[in-house]
Amino acid sequence: MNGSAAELARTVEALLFLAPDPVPVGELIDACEVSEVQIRNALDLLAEELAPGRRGIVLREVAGGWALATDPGAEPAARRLLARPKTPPLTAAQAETLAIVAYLQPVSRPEIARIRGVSSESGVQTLSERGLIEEAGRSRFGAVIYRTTELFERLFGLNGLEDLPDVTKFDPTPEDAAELRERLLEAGEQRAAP
Amino acid sequence: MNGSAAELARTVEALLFLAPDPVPVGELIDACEVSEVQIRNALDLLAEELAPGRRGIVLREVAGGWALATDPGAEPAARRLLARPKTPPLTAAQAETLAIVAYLQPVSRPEIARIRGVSSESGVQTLSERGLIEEAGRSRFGAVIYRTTELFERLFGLNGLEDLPDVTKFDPTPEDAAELRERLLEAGEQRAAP
Amino acid sequence: MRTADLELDLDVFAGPFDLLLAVVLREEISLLEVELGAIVLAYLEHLDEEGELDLEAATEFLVLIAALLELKSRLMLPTEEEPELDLGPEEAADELLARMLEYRRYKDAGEELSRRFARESPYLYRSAPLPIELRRISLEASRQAYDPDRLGVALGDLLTPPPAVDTSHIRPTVSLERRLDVLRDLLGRSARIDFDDAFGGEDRLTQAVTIFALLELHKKGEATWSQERNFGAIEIRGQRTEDRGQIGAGRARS
Repeated sequence: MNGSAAELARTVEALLFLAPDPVPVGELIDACEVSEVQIRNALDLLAEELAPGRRGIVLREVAGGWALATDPGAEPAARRLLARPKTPPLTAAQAETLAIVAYLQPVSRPEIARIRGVSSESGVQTLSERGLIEEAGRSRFGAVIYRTTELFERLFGLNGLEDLPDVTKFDPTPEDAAELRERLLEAGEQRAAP
Repeated sequence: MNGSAAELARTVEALLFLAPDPVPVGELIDACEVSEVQIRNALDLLAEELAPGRRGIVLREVAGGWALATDPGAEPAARRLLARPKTPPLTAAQAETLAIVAYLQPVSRPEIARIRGVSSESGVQTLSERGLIEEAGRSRFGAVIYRTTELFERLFGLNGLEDLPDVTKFDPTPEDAAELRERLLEAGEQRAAP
Repeated sequence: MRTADLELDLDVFAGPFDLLLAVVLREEISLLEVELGAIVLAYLEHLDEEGELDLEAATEFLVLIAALLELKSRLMLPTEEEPELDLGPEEAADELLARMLEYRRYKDAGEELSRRFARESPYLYRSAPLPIELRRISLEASRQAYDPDRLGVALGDLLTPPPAVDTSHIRPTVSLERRLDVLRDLLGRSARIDFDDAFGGEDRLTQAVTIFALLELHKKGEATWSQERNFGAIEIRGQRTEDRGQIGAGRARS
């Protein structure tokens, strides 16, 4: 990219905004297709625009390259906004997945998918990211297996897994003596059948 | 946090820089501990500072909240830096399926297939994998039903589903429909005449 | 070339495809007399000449031919038992037109979404992990946010098998051989049979296969059948040896 120093400074700002890690000058040169002098000038210009106290974000030179960071003054607000467990309402898919992990743990992802009758990748991923479930090793077939976390118990107000509600209360056929896991797998296969 | 409008605008900029998703006004109010009027003023100020062409990043109202994004001019350099291939465009089948989900949500796959006249399994799966649609529970027959995601709204620049163009916009006018039918009938009469 | 311009040369119609659709809509030609198979063949020939597949045109053709097939099958089925199929040709045509318009609505909406997607794709959003000091969430600070019963309810739903699929519309297979046997047996005992008296109580599929068996008997010269007027009684007569040669083939109801 060519153009004025101001335009280049804008592009560099955009690049540093997107990059999750500090960007070395060499990579900025390649990405912008300009000379090192031009990049240095653009960084100087950007440093001036993002001087501490002027904006909500500042330019930092750290080990490994250049990065944008938030102004320290915003930290208390950032903590209020972001540093808390994410507890948006569970979607139906998440509730189903979480119930399976909670009652059957440890349980593998293929098992979860068989019971639900649909691929459950994104549900498992979201629950992991929110810290409600975690990996608990691998099954003998190599599939990752999952269990619930302490945070899960905390967010559901449970003192332990034995505090989970008695499933017979919600069971449409509580008289069925077969094991819960077998029954769930069977119902799941019926749902998946055309 | 109190302070001048400029200071609040800086804090909001920092929060939007850190937040992984668009932030609704209500959450900004809580995080900054100010009134809604103050937040609106800060957002106005920030919008001015980040007006297109001024900086490398712009302020956008998408998916029910506020977010920072890079200026479109930086896209080529950004893709070079992050080695991110250009997002593939939607295929016609994906676009049709997405339109049906967007306008009729929640909607089941059989319903989508009925409207499109063909099985829509792979379209639904690809859109799920791209994070544009997600499960929203089950119909009474056990079929998974779908709705669009926040990511959909973000990637399509919508502030909410009400931002979608009115679907009747795509209907032929009653006059056009009548004319179409008339034209067909006239063709029939010409055929009947010797 | 547009599908609509596909030139057809059928027994009952010669001209472009969309004109056929028009005359069918106008009921200048009964769809029952149009051999849809011949249209498909003509289209395949056309594809062969063309040498390459225009997907847009092929889709259009499929939608149109499917509409004609659905319309024709509606016309061929008696309708008294299924109210949702109880449509005259006029309403059936209107319903099909409505379905095609509904499809077009979402096709056009999809195109609009694609344009919007392309317009928005240069805006890039940041996706970076939170700085380490914001990532640490103390377990003690978190409070109950969910009702544990939500899990029980979800599990109960998963334990509920889906409702049994209604299979009442699937009829047992009817064998042509068996219907031939029944007809031969009846004709052996009586020279004349009234179709409705003998088979009126059977289900529709059995009646249809019986008609088919009658065609077979007629071909073999074992029986003739006649129907004075449309929807009138069908009379079946066994063919004694001396009667053979005098053919009076009847027309079935459909």
